[in-house]
Amino acid sequence: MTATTEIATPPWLADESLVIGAHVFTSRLLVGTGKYKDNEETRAALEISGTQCVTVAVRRVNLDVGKGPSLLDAIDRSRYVILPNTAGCYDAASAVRTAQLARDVLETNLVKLEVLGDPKTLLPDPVGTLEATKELVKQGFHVLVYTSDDPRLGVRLEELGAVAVMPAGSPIGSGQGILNPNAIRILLELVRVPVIVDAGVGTASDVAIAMELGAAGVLLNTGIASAREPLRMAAAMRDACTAGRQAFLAGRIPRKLYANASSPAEGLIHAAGRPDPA
Amino acid sequence: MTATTEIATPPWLADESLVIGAHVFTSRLLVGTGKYKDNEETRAALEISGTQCVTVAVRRVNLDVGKGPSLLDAIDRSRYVILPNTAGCYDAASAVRTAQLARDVLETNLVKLEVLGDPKTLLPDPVGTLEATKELVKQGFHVLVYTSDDPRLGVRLEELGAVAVMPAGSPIGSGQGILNPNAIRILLELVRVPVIVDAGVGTASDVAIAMELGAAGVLLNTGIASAREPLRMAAAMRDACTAGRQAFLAGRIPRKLYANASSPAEGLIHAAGRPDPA
Amino acid sequence: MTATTEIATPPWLADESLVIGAHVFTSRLLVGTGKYKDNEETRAALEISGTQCVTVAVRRVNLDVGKGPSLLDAIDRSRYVILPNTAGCYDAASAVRTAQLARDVLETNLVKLEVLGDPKTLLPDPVGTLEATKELVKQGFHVLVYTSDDPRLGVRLEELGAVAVMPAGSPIGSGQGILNPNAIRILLELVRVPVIVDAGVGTASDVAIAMELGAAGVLLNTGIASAREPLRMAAAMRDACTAGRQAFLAGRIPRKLYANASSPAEGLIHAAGRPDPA
Amino acid sequence: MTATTEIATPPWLADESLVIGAHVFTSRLLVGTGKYKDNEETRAALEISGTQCVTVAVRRVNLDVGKGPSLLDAIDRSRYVILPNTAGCYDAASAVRTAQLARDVLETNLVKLEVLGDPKTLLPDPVGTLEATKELVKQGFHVLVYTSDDPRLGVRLEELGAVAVMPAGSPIGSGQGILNPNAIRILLELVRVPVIVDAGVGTASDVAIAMELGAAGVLLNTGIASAREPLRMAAAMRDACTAGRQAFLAGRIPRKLYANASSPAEGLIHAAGRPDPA
Amino acid sequence: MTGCETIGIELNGERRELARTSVAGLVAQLGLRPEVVAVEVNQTLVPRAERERRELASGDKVEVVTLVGGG
Amino acid sequence: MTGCETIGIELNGERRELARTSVAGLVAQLGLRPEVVAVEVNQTLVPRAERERRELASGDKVEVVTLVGGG
Amino acid sequence: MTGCETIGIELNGERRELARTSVAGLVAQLGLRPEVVAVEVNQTLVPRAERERRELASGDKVEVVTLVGGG
Amino acid sequence: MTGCETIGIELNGERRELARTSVAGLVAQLGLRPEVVAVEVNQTLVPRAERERRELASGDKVEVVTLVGGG
Repeated sequence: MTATTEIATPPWLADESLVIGAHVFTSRLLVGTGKYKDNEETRAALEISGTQCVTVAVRRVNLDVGKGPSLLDAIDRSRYVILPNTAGCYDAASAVRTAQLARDVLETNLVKLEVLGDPKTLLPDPVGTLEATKELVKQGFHVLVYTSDDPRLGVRLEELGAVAVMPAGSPIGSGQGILNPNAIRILLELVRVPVIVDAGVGTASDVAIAMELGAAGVLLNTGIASAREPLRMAAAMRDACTAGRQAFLAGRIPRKLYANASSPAEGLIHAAGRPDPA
Repeated sequence: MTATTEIATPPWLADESLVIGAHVFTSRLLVGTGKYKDNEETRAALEISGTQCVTVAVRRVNLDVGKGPSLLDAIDRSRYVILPNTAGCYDAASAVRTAQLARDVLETNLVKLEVLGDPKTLLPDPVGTLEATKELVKQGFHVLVYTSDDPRLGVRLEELGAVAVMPAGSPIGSGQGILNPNAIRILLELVRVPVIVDAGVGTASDVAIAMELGAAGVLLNTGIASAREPLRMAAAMRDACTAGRQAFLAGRIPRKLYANASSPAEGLIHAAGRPDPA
Repeated sequence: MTATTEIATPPWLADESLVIGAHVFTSRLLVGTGKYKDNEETRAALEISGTQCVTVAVRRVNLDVGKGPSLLDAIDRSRYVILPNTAGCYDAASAVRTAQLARDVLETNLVKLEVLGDPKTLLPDPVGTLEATKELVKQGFHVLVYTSDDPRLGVRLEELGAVAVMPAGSPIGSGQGILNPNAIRILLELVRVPVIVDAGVGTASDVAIAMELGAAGVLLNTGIASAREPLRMAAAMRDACTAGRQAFLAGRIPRKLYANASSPAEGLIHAAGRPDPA
Repeated sequence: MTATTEIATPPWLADESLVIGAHVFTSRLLVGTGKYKDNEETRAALEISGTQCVTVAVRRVNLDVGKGPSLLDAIDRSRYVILPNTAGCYDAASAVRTAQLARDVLETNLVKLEVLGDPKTLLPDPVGTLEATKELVKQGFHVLVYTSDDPRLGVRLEELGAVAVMPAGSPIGSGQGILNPNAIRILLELVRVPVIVDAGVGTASDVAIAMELGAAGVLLNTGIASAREPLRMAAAMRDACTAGRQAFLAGRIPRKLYANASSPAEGLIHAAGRPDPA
Repeated sequence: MTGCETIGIELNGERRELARTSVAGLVAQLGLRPEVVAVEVNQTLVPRAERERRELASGDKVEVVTLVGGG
Repeated sequence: MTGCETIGIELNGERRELARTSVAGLVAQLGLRPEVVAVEVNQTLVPRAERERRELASGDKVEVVTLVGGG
Repeated sequence: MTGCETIGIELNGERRELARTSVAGLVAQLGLRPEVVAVEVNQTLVPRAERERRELASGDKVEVVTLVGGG
Repeated sequence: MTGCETIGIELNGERRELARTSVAGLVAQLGLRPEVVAVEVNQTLVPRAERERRELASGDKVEVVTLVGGG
């Protein structure tokens, strides 16, 4: 695995890997598996996205069709780290039980914790999230915690032992991108664990913006799965993630009110009418 | 050439080429050559960016060092279309003379027309730009015209025969990105020739945003050349261009005020306390 | 008249008047007269808005009902300066003729020049606008010219003799406010005549933002006339105009990434647990 | 008091009052008392702002100069409701003690609760804030609670009995205005108690925007006290508050991509060249 | 007598037959308040002061306009 | 014989009658692939290793879950 | 006499020696206006009504606060 | 002989004295690579093909330009 912990070449793209718990990722894009047409589309989208970590939900077996193929058949576990989530839980207890069930199936300590406040906004409930984080950490889980972009709430979750803080750029599935870059920027200053922007990503530039802010990664699902062409969008998100990450590392030019010529100001031919401005 | 007019594979990334005059481009990134440390850095940045069209300026020969290597030595013309520009001209007459000089050296009809209003803002002068466009078209040039994001001004320039309209996203070298996406969107509705966003790009997401709006391409220089690590930024801009273009073609999800669950709402385990929200 | 050129009291609100040609205004809100339910609503809205300058359009007399009350009956000319406009003109010649007709009815040299590019976007046509400005100035009109937010186009119109430059914040009736504050800011640096933001204002904060940028005034119509409650919105726009103007003059605090305590950092009681942060 | 619970005239400006606990306010602007030059400037700014509720901090008596005039001498309590705050507290216990001390001096149950996370960002600590809210409500305080713009955190604070939720538009003293209008919009949908935007207001339009979103009020301090001309800015903030409130009630026009003529499309004079567009 | 002579003009885009008259006469015939309208004949303004003097002829294109609400 | 004794449980929210069996037996009866499901009885996980041992009793609330697409 | 007995307290974070007195006495000694201050002894509020009754003892941590400008 | 006759021109804004020659001759004298420069005399381009033919005269304003990095 250490072989992959450094992107080999070329030198000008050298980057460190994203490390979460025991896992080392060279791709900083985490992808969900919901809303796809079928397992085949899911499989193709994951592959094209270049992701190394995919999140899945826990639900009651459909007792009628439960015998059929499982989502797990579509996900090559030698290739992808599976990150079970507690999507749909509205209290800490349900989230903890859901995490335990997932661990029993997948034999992983990883969990993407979601404790939601209401089904309309799907925004995280801070109280239930704090409670569940504390309990899951006690039970030995590696908790990647979905939260709002409240910087001090992120600090509290890190203090409780979360291995990654996952602020929503905007509400789940809203496609509004990063509504408050300033909050993400401050959060990045305050916490040490990886900050992964989760939820709200609508299109490629949203991913690029998140990475340019310095996020350690981006997790998205609807943005790809509900695009008119999911596979094409999977490729777009992959490129946007590398573009944003590299731009962050490259050090962008500062913003100015105006003008900074990219051509030399000297050596202009003599103007017919007016003298050179230079 | 027609062989390259379609990106072969994979099918889900199929796209048409960018056609300007007689030239067919599979890369939609146009790159300037100013502000680099040396010819070697210029050469490397161009190569990494994946561009197929580079712009150069016309200046008086330095009579003392003029004997040395020329910028042209750094640009493989079998690989890049060279687009001379009239940067630094503040009236139509100087711009026309500059275009003629460039054509004589390069034996190309292409010209990126810039008629600037003042050296402080480097914003284009609409009157001089209209005048020079008319004259250059008459003289058989293929004019890619730098202009403001005024949509109706773009229409006028197209009417005068420009082969591409190049609105500034923000002032040259300001790094502010696309300040008025609405104007670009309307411009794209009103003109038929390629619209290439020129100037103002500061970082990767700016390029992605321009392409997501439907721009045919993006031209930039300072964003790469003045980044802390130009080569890394060249790669970032390349990926951002493909990411934005593919996202545009893929059809992004709509923006909503909130929430649209990416995990199923049914099949949740029975919550300890409260009933399922679903 | 000089009596009104200074707002008398209180001292901390002292401001100079807005002077356009021979006219001196203490209100910086200019209001249109279109889209109201009836003359009575028009009259009330104008009064509540506190405006001193109202714009009207020129149209063919309705030969059947033309005998009835005229809009002019609703506008007390001792109280409001009437600014006829050339709305609906798509070429310079029509705009010039329209201005002449208006001057004949109103015996005023003032005209708000609009030469539009197309009926869909109602964006100004820069070529026709330049042409008509030149001709109208020659004919002795005081031209307040509607234009895009292209700063150098504004400079050209000032050079042609316009007495005020009126950039659109966003397309007429779009209610998008000021889409490109940076362009307005640069325009304000480049021209000396009053810059009055015209078009696009949707709500009170849009007016405040325009004035905070340093605009000399704001002209609006749809924002009031098409609000659910026009009279209430007229009052809102009035207050927003004074608020924005006074904020501009008062000198706002700078923007910071974060925090600057408004309560003293010293003299805190000793914290139970941790030591004072200060 | 009921006399003042409705703004009498004029009818088109009718509005309900802001009610917090037992207090009824016709002004929706709450003002801080920090950073002023002296008591006289404080007194004048409060008066000009039109506020009816001012917030003050609790600090150790300066034993040397403590005999001098008190801030309370500058605040006419028959005119202003005094809202003591717990600014500077970094844990729930200190905040509770501070509230008790303030209540002993002022004989008021009102408290603006601030439990901060760190002295650099001055962002609220969600855990300490939840804890202190619960305790203060138990002790009979009317808690106006400073919090982040996390909508579900606001819901939790309301559940604990806060009489008002006061989200930060942006960090205290940052002057960045409302960084995430979407979050405020959702918060307004989720809570029933008054939502008062607290912190971050830099200039008049920020206040107008907050009120246009539907906020019940705005609390600010630095924006006025640190402006170049505090008294002028106090007037600007007052007008911006009424402007934004009235615009909210008046029902703004919708945003469109473009154009919606404010002058009639019919009755245009026959154009010289081209036919009427209409 | 010329009094009963009629002419055909285009008035605000519509053909009209009327007895020969001046611009001022036309405005009066139309029952319009002279101070709230302006008149153009063949795309040239006829200033208020000249309305009496200016006779209309067959084929004239006449525009009679007024001010309406607009922004 | 106890073999024919039946019990009533709540399975994923629905009442079911079945012959007394273990959790493992239930999963088998349901025709589910044991490696892709997890089982909870009365809101407590029954780890995979204990499914054989754990007998079901009347009134047990049983949840049988698997992994599905989600974000 | 108890009159000349002195005690050591911590007043707003600084050590002080003073003659034994009540909270009200301390406020008076400090020349403070009683209605604009609040007093805490050992992190517990001493309500205004109890300042007379409440005697200070050596080692007491006393906080005397007032209201200042803040936002 | 005309060979030794000299002329004064303005070259890229600076005065120069040189022996009468053609544009091509000037480029050669300057040691420039002909294929990377363009030449203008009195604000009019001298196309590459005409450099040989075009003789320079005293007072000519000559611009010799090349391509440089720009955006």
